[in-house]
Parts: sequence; C-alpha cells; structure tokens
Amino acid sequence: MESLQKKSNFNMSEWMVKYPQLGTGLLFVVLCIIFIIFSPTNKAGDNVFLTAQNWTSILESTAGFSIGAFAMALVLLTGGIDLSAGAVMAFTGMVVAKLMEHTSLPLPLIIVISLGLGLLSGLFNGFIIVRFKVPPFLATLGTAGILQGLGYMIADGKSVYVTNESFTRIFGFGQFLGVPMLAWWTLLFTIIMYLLISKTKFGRRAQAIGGNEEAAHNSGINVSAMKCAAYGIMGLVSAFVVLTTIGRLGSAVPTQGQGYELQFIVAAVLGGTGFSGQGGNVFSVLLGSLVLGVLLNGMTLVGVNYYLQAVIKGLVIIMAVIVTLQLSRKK
Amino acid sequence: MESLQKKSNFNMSEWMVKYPQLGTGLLFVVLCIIFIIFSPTNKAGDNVFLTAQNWTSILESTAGFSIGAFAMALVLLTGGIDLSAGAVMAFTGMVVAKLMEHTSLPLPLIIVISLGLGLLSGLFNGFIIVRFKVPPFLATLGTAGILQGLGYMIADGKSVYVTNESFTRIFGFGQFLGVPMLAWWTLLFTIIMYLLISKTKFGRRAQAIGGNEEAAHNSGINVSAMKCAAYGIMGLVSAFVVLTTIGRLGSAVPTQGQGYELQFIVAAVLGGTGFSGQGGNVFSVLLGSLVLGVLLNGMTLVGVNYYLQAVIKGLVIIMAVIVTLQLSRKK
Amino acid sequence: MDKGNELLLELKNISKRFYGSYALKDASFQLRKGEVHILCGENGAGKSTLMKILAGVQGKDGGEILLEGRPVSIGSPLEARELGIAIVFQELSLSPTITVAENLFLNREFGRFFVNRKKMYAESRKILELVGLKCDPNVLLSSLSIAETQLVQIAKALSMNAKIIIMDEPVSSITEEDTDKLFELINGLKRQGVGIIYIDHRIENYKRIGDRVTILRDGCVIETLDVGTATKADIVERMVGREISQLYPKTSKPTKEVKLKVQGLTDDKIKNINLEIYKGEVFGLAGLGGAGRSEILRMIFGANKINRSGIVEIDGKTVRIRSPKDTMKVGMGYVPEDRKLQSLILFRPVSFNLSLAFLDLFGKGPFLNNSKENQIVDEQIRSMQIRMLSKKAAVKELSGGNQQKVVLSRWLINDKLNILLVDEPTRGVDVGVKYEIYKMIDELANAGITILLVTSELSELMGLCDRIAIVREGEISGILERDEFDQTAIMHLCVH
Amino acid sequence: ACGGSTNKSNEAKPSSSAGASGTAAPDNSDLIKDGIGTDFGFGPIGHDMEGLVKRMGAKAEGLKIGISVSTQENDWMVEWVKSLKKMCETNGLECIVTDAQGKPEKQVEDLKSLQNQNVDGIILFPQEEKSLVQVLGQLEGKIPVVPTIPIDGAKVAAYIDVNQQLKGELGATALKAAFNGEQGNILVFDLVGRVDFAINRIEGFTRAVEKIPNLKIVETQSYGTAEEYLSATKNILASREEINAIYTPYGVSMVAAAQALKQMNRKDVKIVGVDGDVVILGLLKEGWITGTNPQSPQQNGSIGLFTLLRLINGENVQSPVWEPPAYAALWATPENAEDFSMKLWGRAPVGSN
Ligand SMILES: Nc1ncnc2c1ncn2[C@@H]1O[C@H](COP(=O)(O)OP(=O)(O)OP(=O)(O)O)[C@@H](O)[C@H]1O
Ligand SMILES: Nc1ncnc2c1ncn2[C@@H]1O[C@H](COP(=O)(O)OP(=O)(O)OP(=O)(O)O)[C@@H](O)[C@H]1O
Ligand SMILES: [Mg+2]
Ligand SMILES: [Mg+2]
Repeated sequence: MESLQKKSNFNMSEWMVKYPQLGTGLLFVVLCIIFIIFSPTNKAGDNVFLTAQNWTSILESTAGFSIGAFAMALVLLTGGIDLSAGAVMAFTGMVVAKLMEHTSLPLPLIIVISLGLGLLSGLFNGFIIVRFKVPPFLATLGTAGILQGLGYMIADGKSVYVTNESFTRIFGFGQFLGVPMLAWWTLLFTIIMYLLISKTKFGRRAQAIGGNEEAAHNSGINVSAMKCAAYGIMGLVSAFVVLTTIGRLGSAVPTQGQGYELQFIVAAVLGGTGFSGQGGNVFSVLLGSLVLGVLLNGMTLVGVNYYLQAVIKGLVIIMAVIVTLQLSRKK
Repeated sequence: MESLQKKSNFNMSEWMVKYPQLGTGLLFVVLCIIFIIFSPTNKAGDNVFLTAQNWTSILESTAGFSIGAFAMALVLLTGGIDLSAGAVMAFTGMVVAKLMEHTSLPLPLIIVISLGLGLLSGLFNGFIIVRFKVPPFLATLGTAGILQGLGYMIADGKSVYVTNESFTRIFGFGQFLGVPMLAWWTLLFTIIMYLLISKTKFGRRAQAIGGNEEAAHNSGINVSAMKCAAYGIMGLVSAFVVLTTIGRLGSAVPTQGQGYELQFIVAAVLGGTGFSGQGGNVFSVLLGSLVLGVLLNGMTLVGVNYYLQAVIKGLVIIMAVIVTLQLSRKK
Repeated sequence: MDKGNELLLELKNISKRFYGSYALKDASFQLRKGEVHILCGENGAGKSTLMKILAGVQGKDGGEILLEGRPVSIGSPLEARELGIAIVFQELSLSPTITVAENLFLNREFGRFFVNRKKMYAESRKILELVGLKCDPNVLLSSLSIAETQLVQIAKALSMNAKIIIMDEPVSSITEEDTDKLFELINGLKRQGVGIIYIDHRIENYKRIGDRVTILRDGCVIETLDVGTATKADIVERMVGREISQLYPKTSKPTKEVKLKVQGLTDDKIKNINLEIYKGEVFGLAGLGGAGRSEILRMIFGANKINRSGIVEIDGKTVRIRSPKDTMKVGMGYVPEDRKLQSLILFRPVSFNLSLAFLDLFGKGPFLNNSKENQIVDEQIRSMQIRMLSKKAAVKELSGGNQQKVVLSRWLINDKLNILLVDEPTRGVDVGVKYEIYKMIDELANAGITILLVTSELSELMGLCDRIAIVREGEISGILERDEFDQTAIMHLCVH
Repeated sequence: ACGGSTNKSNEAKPSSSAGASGTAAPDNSDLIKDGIGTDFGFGPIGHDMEGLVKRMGAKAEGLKIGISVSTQENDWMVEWVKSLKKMCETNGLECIVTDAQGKPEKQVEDLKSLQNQNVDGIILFPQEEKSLVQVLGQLEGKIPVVPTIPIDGAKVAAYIDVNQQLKGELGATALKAAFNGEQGNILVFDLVGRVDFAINRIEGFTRAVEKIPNLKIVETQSYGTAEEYLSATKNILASREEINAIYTPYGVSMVAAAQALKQMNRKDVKIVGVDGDVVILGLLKEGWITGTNPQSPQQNGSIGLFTLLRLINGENVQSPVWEPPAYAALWATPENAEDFSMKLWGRAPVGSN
C-alpha cells in the first residue's frame, strides 16, 4: 500500500512540477467537454460550441484578459499587485478615443501617445511604491481613483464613438488569414511576454525580487528600477488592452476597464502565478484566461442565467485554484 | 546641525511609534480645517460643515465603513485579506429584506439568521483558505462571485423595499439621546473590537499569526481555527454592516455592498494596519474611516466636481498612507 | 534511585521521509533526568527533524516515543508543551508584530479571556533578567536585534517549566558573554533534574556543558559517547565518516599592495572606520554582537541605502557607492550573515540562485543563454561539491551547509572577483563544510583575492586571518597582526 | 420643418397608450394650460419657464435649487445635468449639483447634504428608486422634491411620470411592422440590477408582443457591461439561430448589440428599444438598429424644474405630471435619425460622416 501511494504520488507530482500548466490545462479540457456535451446544435447540425464563429468569439473576448494577465503575472512575480490596470484602461482609452475623433493626428501617433500615458501611469505607481514604500495594494488603488477621475473628466462622462474603421478592424473584429486579429495580438504578446519573463535577464531578476527582495538587492539588482519597470509594463500593456476593448465595442465608454484588474489577477493566478514570486509561466497564464473565456462563453451558449453564471464563475475560480495547488504541491 | 536633526527626528518618531494614530489624526484635522474654510454657510449664517446635522450625516455615512474596517483590520492582522465582504453584504442583506417583507418571522430572529449566514460565509472563506491553502485574495474573490450571484438570485435582481420602521430606526436614521443610532453602533463596535483585538488572548494570537504564522503554530496556536474565526467575524460583521445600509436606505438593493470591501481595507490601512500583521489599532482605524467619511462629505458640500472627487480621493489615500508610513517608520 | 540515571525520554526507531528519501532512519535516542545530551551531526543529518518530531511540529513516519516509560503521541506543539517539552527552534520562531512579552507568553497568556498585561509584564521582566536581556518587554519584537531575539527565544523555552528542554543551535547568533550566561543557566537546570537536548556545531562547547553526545549521520544514529571521555577527533570522525586533521589550512600570504582602503566610513551605527587591506589578505573583524561588524561590510558593499559618509578606495581609486551594483562592477562580492533572509531565493532552484548576481556572464544583451548557464552552474556545483537531491530542487530543501556553498558560489563564478566580504560564513554549518569553507578562503587568498571576514568564532578569526581589527560600539578599537593574536587581548579590546 | 418628423414618428405609436399600459392616462392639461412655449422641435408642447419665473416675481429671487443626480457616467445624465444647470442660469436661479456616483447610499447623503445647505427645492434623478423612499419621507413637508421619474411609494410633492410601458409597446409595434407577418423570435436584454424603468419597459413590450401572433420572446438575459452584452449577442445569436430580433430597454445593451451585428454584418436581426444618444442614432442611421425611442434629457429636466418652480410658487400641481405623449412616443428610424440627433443633441449622429 505504501509503495502504491508513493508511486502514484511520485508520477503526478513530478509531472505537475515539470508542467505546472497541467492543472489549468485539465480544467480547460474538462470545461470544453462539458460545453460540447451541453451545447445546442445549429441548423447545419454543427455543435455550436465547436463552430469557428464561436471560437472566434472566445478568442476575441479573451484576448484582452490574456494580454493583461501576462503583465499582471510580471507584477505579481515582483511581489506586487496592480489594482489600477482597469483605471489605466479607462483613462488612456478615453484619450485615444478623443484624439481619434477630435484631432487629425495620425493613428500611430495617437496609439504611441496612449501607450506612453499608460507607461507613465504605471511608472507613477512604481514610483510611489518604491520611493515611499506604500503597499502596492493601496498605492495602485489610489492611482486607480485618480486615473478613473481623469478619464471621466476627459470624456465629461460621455462615451466616445470611434469611427475609424481601420482602428476597429486592427484592434477589434478584423481578421488576418482567417484568424481574428485579436488572436494574433494574443499570440504576439504571448511570445513577447514569454521571452521577457522566462528568457531574459530582466525576467529572471523580476522573479528574484518577488522571491526575496533583500537577496535580490544584495545580488546587485536594482530592485526599485525593476519594480518601476514592472508597473510601467503593466501600465503600457493596460493601455494596449483598452485598444482592443475600444476596437471591439467601436466606442470608448467611461466605465471601460472596470474590474479588468481583477480578471487579470484571476487569470494570472489560475495560471499558477503566486503572490510572492512563484510560477509566472506565460503559457499557463494563457490557459488560465482561456479557462475564464471558455467558461463565460459556454455558460451563455448553454443558456445559464446571468446570476447563476456569477455563482458558477466563483466556484470554478476557487476549484481551479484548489486543483492547481493540490496537484502542483509536492507532498 | 546633526544634533538638531537627530533631536527632532527622535521626538517625532518616538511619538509616532507610541501613538500611531497621530498621522491619521493630523490628516483628519487638516481636512476638517479645509472644509470649514471652504464650506458654504446656510441661511442662519452657520458654517454648514459644522452643523450638527452635517455631523450626524457624516457619522451615519461613516458608521458602516468603520465597523467593517475593524473586522477587516483583524483579517489583515492574521495576514489575510477579504474581498468578499461586500458580497456578503449583498447576499445577507437580500435575505434580511426578503424575510422581513415576505415572512412574519420576528425581527430579532431575522437578524440572527442573517448574521448567522454572514458568519457561515466567512467560515466558508476561512475553510477554503486554511484547508486548501488557496491565497485569501483569490478565495475571497471567488466567494464574492458566488454570494453576489446568490444575492441577485434571491431578489431576481430587484431591490426590496423595507417598511419595518423599528428596523430602519434602529439600524438607520434613528437617534438615541440626540445622537444618531449609527454613532452608537460605531461606538459599540469600537469598544468590542478594541477589546477583542488589543485585549483578548484571541486578538493577540491573531496578530502573532500575521507576523509569523509558523511561530504561532509552533507555540501551539491552532492557526487554522484562528484564521477561520477571523474570516467568520469578518462575515458576521459584514452581515451587520448591511443592516445599517438597509436601515439608512429603507431598502435592500442588489448591488449593495459593492466596493465596500475596498473601503474597509483602505480605512484599515489608513489606520496603520499593515498587510502582514502590523498595526491593528482600532482607534486609528476609526480615524482612518472618519478621514474618508469627512473627505466625501466635505467634497460634496464644497461642490467639488464629481470627477474631480475621484481624483482627490485617490490622491488623499496615497498621501495619507505616505504620511502615516513616513511618520511612523523609525529611522 | 540515582537521579542521573533515571530515564526521562526514549525515542525508538524514529523514521521520517521527505520525498521518499529518509531524513531519519530508525533513529533511537535516550535522555536521562538532569542530563545535557548533545546531538551532533553534519548539516542535514536530521537533528532538527528529530527535534521537531519531539516538539510536535512535524509528524513521524515510524517509531515510538516513550516519556518516563509511557508511550506518548505528540501530535501538536500544544501536546508537546502539555507533556513538558519546550524547544528553542533553530529558525526564528517568534512573531515580529507583537511585543516581547506577548511572544514570551503566546498561547499561555495570563487571564481568562482578557490578557492580564500587568502580570505578563512583571513575569516577562523576570524571565528576561534570567537570560540577562535588558529590554522593555512591551516593545515590539521587530525592534530587537537578531541576538536579542535569540535570547528571547531561549528565555521563552526556559520559562515553560518544562521537564525536557530542546535547544537547537541556541548560541549560533549570540555573544560569548550571553553564551556563558546560558551555560550557567543550563547547569542550574540540570541540577533541578531537567533533561536538556542540545544541538550545536561548535564542538568546543560540548565539554562545557554536555554529559553525553549522540552522533547522527544521514538520518541514522551512529553512536552515543560520553562527553567526558570522547575527544574532538572521535566525534568529528563519526560525524563526517573521515578524519579532519588540521582545522585551519592557512597557507596564504598577503602582498604589500593596498587593495581596499576605507576612510572615515560613518553612519548611524558605525563611526569613522579607517582600514587598509592588502591584496590577497584575509582581514578579520572581531567584536561583540551588535558592535557593527556587519554594518561595516554592508556599508562597504553598498547594501545599505541610508545616509552615509566616508570614502572607499579600491586600487587607489575612489568608488562612488550608491548600490551593490557599483561595488560589484569593481569586483567586490558579499556573503551576508543570514543566508535565508539576505541571500537566497528559497523556492527557486540552485541554478537560479547561483547565477543571479552575474547574469551578464550568461549571454550578451537582454537574453539569457540557458545552455551556457547550465554549463557554468554545473561546473560550479561540481567544484564546490554542492549536494542536493535534484538540480531542479528548490534551494530551501538543501541543508544549511550546502546553501552556504551556493551563496559563496554566486560570487565565485565571477572571474573578476577580487574582494570578498564574508559575514559569518560558518554559522550553522557542520565541521566538514566548515573545513571546506576554510580551505576555500585560503585558496581565494592565495589567488590574490582580498577577504574581509566577520565571524563570531574567535578561533576561526585567529586561524584564518592575517590581521584582525576589533570593532567596539561602531568604532575600531585596535588592529592586531597575526603574530599578536591572542584571545584575551582581543576580548579585552572588544569590551574595553 | 419639424412637423414632418413628428408626424412620421407618431405614426409608429399606438394612438392612445392608456388602455394598454393600465396606468392613468397622461394628463398634460396643466402644461397645456400654461401653454406655450419652448419648442423642442417635436411639436408645440412645451412650457413657458420664463413666464413662470416672471409670474413668481420676488419669490424667484435668491432661490437655491438642488439637483441630485444618480451618476455622471453616461451621456444622457451628463446632458440632463447640463441642461438643468443652463436653465437655472438663464432664469437667474442658483443651483447646487450633487452626484451619487452610482451609489444609493451616496444619493441619500446627497439629499441630506442639500437639505443642510437649505436649498429651496430639489430635482431628483434617482439611482435606485426604492432606496430613496425613506429619505424622501423625511424630507416631506420640509423641502419640495421633484423626482423626474416615478418612485413607487415615495411621498413627494409632485413627480414626473413617464409612460415606460408605452415605450415598450412602441418597440413591439415597430417589430410588428418590420416583420410584416413573418415570424419574429425575440431576445430581450434585461439589466443585471433590475430597476423599475427597465422592468416596466420590458413589461410593456412583453404585453404588446403577446398580442402580436407572429412575434415571440424566446430568451431573456441580463448582463452588466457593454462588453458582456457584445459577447453575449454574438454567442446567443450563434447558439439560438431562430433569434432574429432583440429588444433592449436601455442604451448600453443597445449599442453593444448593434455593434455585434455590425461586426457580424447581420442586418437580418432587428434591434428595437429605448434610448437614443448620438452613438445609437449613428448606428440607427447605418441600419444596425431598426428603431428606438430616444429620450430627451433636456425635456425631462425641464419639466422637472418647471414643476418644482410651480410648487415653490405655491401653485396647485397635480401629481404625477406626465411626460407629454409627444415626447413619450418619439420613434426614431434610420430615416429620421439625423433629424433627431440634431434636435436632441445639437450635432450629427456619430459615425454618419
Ligand atoms: N520540510 C522539509 N521538507 C523537505 N525536506 C526537509 C524538510 N525538513 C528537512 N528536510 C531534509 O531533511 C534532512 C534533515 O534535515 P534537518 O534540518 O533535520 O538537518 P539538521 O541535522 O538539523 O541540519 P543543520 O545542522 O543544517 O540544521 C535534510 O536533507 C533536509 O534537506
Ligand atoms: N540587517 C540589519 N539591518 C539593520 N540593522 C541591523 C541589521 N542587523 C543588525 N542591525 C543592527 O545594527 C547594529 C549593528 O549591527 P551589526 O549586525 O553590524 O553588528 P555585528 O557586530 O555584526 O553583530 P551581530 O553579531 O549582531 O551580527 C545593531 O544594533 C543591530 O541590532
Ligand atoms: Mg538543524
Ligand atoms: Mg553581524
């Protein structure tokens, strides 16, 4: 009996340590199977859940969360958290929309401006956190209020309709080689962030900071600069994510981005990122946000009541984390 | 020059370590002065900010935040965080309102039921956190989704009108000895929570856990039980806080409690509570939530633009934390 | 019955596995009343694990515990305490966010529901006086130094009125003076019939208090000896399974070339430190705990950010020090005193920790060359003989000695290394690894690297250094040449 | 010039809503008595604010009007406040605006704060109706408060009523015309926080649909954000292929649904509903929406202020004061979208350039 237990334990835990994304992957597969079973079929007799259209929709609605979650994973790796990501989106999104509709600046310039503002917002977070040692939770919550307010002020509380078709195609519903643009963007960011976190010195140092800040400092790492950079990247990425929201909606709403920060965090954690530097595998995080995306899509498809959706989503989040943790935690 | 600096430093830091609420107190006074200066005068020529009526209003609107912040401070002391407090409010509040309006159960029983549900919700959080080692941030976020959904389901997303006058007086706008009931409740909870956190064995052990969980465990403390208790208390207190919200509004709204958890956290941190067991002085936390209460009241009174209010609130939160930290941090 | 022979505790065939490999294998052990029983063995031999099982902190996989002849099960720290077992943990086991008094009486507070603070305060005073710690029991624990914290831990265990007291490396971070006081106390407890299990890597201490010594190796009990008759060599040989003849392999000679010059280094803990250290010299800093030795190293390396003044010159050139980066650039390395808190990313693997400070060695530009990293790391692991279960294993799973090797290796992979600041490199490290570290220091010095060494073991300083500077209350009170080394002279300069 | 569009839009609505909605017939005799006046471009009904102020004479001097608004997060509310402020300004009234920032508690505080500042009367746009009943009870008799939409059970001197059910009926009628006898399967988008106005609109819609044989509501769902509505529209249209119409009782879901149709390039699905900001009117003009009942914030605010001033003047106001049917029943179609946009918002619909 003892040896049996040992054997099964060994296999599972070894695997899970090597491939931490397995837990999330498992969940993803299970969800897909459930939804395939319960999905209605369309007139052509296809399983709706499996149609290309539906997966386009899943990929499009998940793109923003994935991209943001990558950056959030980086912030979490440095031992921080960013609750202002959604507000950065609200703010920079309004700037983009206003500039697009009310000026004749070229689109690339507008995008650069807004990404720059996102970067600055993030650096501001980083500055407060490293200079004054304000806990990231509070610092970013404060920044969130500021940026949200600024966003409202810019738009005077109104939504701004975006008519630039090339914009809404590139960042919204356009396709390239039959694949949604947003999927391409996700792919691009997956690669960039994977390289950044797992393959560069920068990523290595970020991980060290989350693991032990003092040790990182004593190893010659400029902890303050690194942290600022992480928050800066988070801000920049948030500013990018809002482009996809605006692109998809064809308009910028003052409340855009609300709650995104939590989605980012949830996806990052479902992808095995811990709150003090553990994990940080970009592919797992991608799986984490796909789990969320498929869940929401599937529930709507199957016709689950919205209120029940909230309940189920809550349950799935908890269970997913439990499964991931239990599997990846060695005895 | 050196000696001078040393001297002034000494005084300040000594004081701040002994009386950590000084930073927040200072902020409170400054805010009051600002609002007194800029407040309009009413027809009787009184400074509106200083009228008894206005302070009644401040106390009433701050009560819920203070009471919840005390419990949140306890959770923070154990090294945790509870993002489900607002959802507990949404859920138990709906139950209370539905029971009050659609059954003839006696009021005390209804209240006991709802506090019990709050307690259970909190214990559920605690269970997930200690049994499965799910990070509190995620566990409580998941629970929040579940409870929010349940709250909506109970009322089918509609608000429920509460007609029981004795209820709305006791928990809402009633007065006793010329002082608002809600101020009495605040006082009661201040005393209870002060005793609980600072004077009882329970409180001292809770704080030990936040500082070094393993050490607490090694001292024979049942860390799991203690944590469950902290979340349980948070749930119970949230269920109480929503009584005051319902009492003040005379109705239960499905979105009630939304964002309260963050307010609790902000107030607790403004009151010098850290994210790993530092601080936890109930009087400071009270001051922290009064700062928030006065700020919101004053800004509305002075007629600050709505959007600007968000900006200012964000700035004040950041500055307040900086001031508190800088002053209380020994050189 | 003879008090000294009455059996207090018996551990029979205790086993414990981690990840399938044995940390303890059929370990048996006896403790008599009024006895100080020393437990010794290499890092990772299983000493702490055995004690944790006894303290109810860790479960066992097999075996039996008999207390005064009765079999007992110790499922939790509380049960251990109720059975009269108290422990001073090797790792810090106090909570920084509550006061000293609250820590002392954690989970056994006075009062029914509310804590009786008056009584707690008064009792705390008494307990602290016992170990000679003069601090207000009402201050937060976080305001104490490491040494003071350790004393609080000891005081806490002593105040339990336990039948059995376990001390897992209690003196590793306290001063000689405090150690003397502790030994006096232990002798007192012996007389009261308390059984004490004592763990320490300093074999010199055994004779001062020990009655018997049990040697553990790889989780197995090798032998129990009488301290009175056993020689140091006996013990060491059983511990490491081989002989270590000469403890301090000093062969290096300093050059006459000034490598590191420190002028007027001052901050709020140290005053006007002036040093001139030669290339290839092993330069030691002696002093009592809290004298400021570590602070000097931190300041030279740039690890502290606080306002500072003074000049650090390397090869005659002033170095502007804003952060460790500046000093690392000119070839300095730093091994801090607390490897877990200050050096290691505990849940990351060895390779991660090894390469952390010099990532630029593993590829130009922003990217890391993983195969190059693996190659260099493997080389280093081999040459330093770092032992671990798997290369992927987290560094926290390594024993203390091997962790220390990882920290040292971090600096050695830099071929431009020319000054190494080392703070307490042998703390909590077994004799075998100690010897390896001594050898390494000598080799480095021979290779022309300047070493600034802080250790609280005077014999180490005297055995390894070319010169020793004595630090007293943040100031240098004297510098001795190797031929002037003398224990009493140094101690004299330390205290006054 | 305006008459044309009015007539056109009136065609789409049932001639009298009284029977269908079951509420009292809108009686605008009060307004009509007063007469006269401001033409918002949709017909001759309006009210003579200047005349009223003149009539009040000294009573109008130094008046402090409190405006309590639910939120400033959408165009309609922003415009509502702006137009009210402007009306106060042009008539020499001081006004204090408070914004509840979407929080019912805050609105209660706001009302108390206005009371503390001794305003002479309050115009109220509620965030959450039921939660104001209590505080309005406390203000009763002290300060006249005029909610510009009904608050069930609230004791107020007078309130403005809007025939929400009629708005629902308009949608049903429009769909009937659009489907012209073919089968219409309808998806209804509710709100997550189910406020009265949405409930009533949907109720009116449902009732009217029940009487139309070829129309059927096959699905009701509610969501929170525009993005959720966008994704949901795509998902639901994919999974329920029979759905070919969407009813949306308010702007956020309408924009999102129309945007989804636009992205999927599906003009076969017909969207009808309530609200009509420039974005909606733009999408309408492009044909992604079949028809909508645009609401005029200026008009809603202006009736509110007008009624409040009359109360302050001690006139006998019969409550509720109904929104004039000509406004209640406005119906915008792709053809007149531009016209509506110019009149309601003073600018062209977005996206039509
Ligand atoms: N919690 C744990 N998880 C995994 N392995 C462990 C754990 N605790 C101890 N070990 C392993 O068990 C073995 C015995 O460790 P233990 O701490 O008992 O050694 P020790 O004799 O006290 O050494 P030291 O002198 O360094 O304190 C070591 O190989 C160690 O790595
Ligand atoms: N990591 C640290 N950060 C800040 N202050 C410290 C730190 N470690 C020790 N101190 C404090 O700084 C002062 C100087 O301590 P330092 O560590 O330099 O002394 P030391 O001679 O090395 O003695 P020890 O044996 O305690 O390490 C002491 O008062 C000590 O309490
Ligand atoms: Mg040990
Ligand atoms: Mg030291």
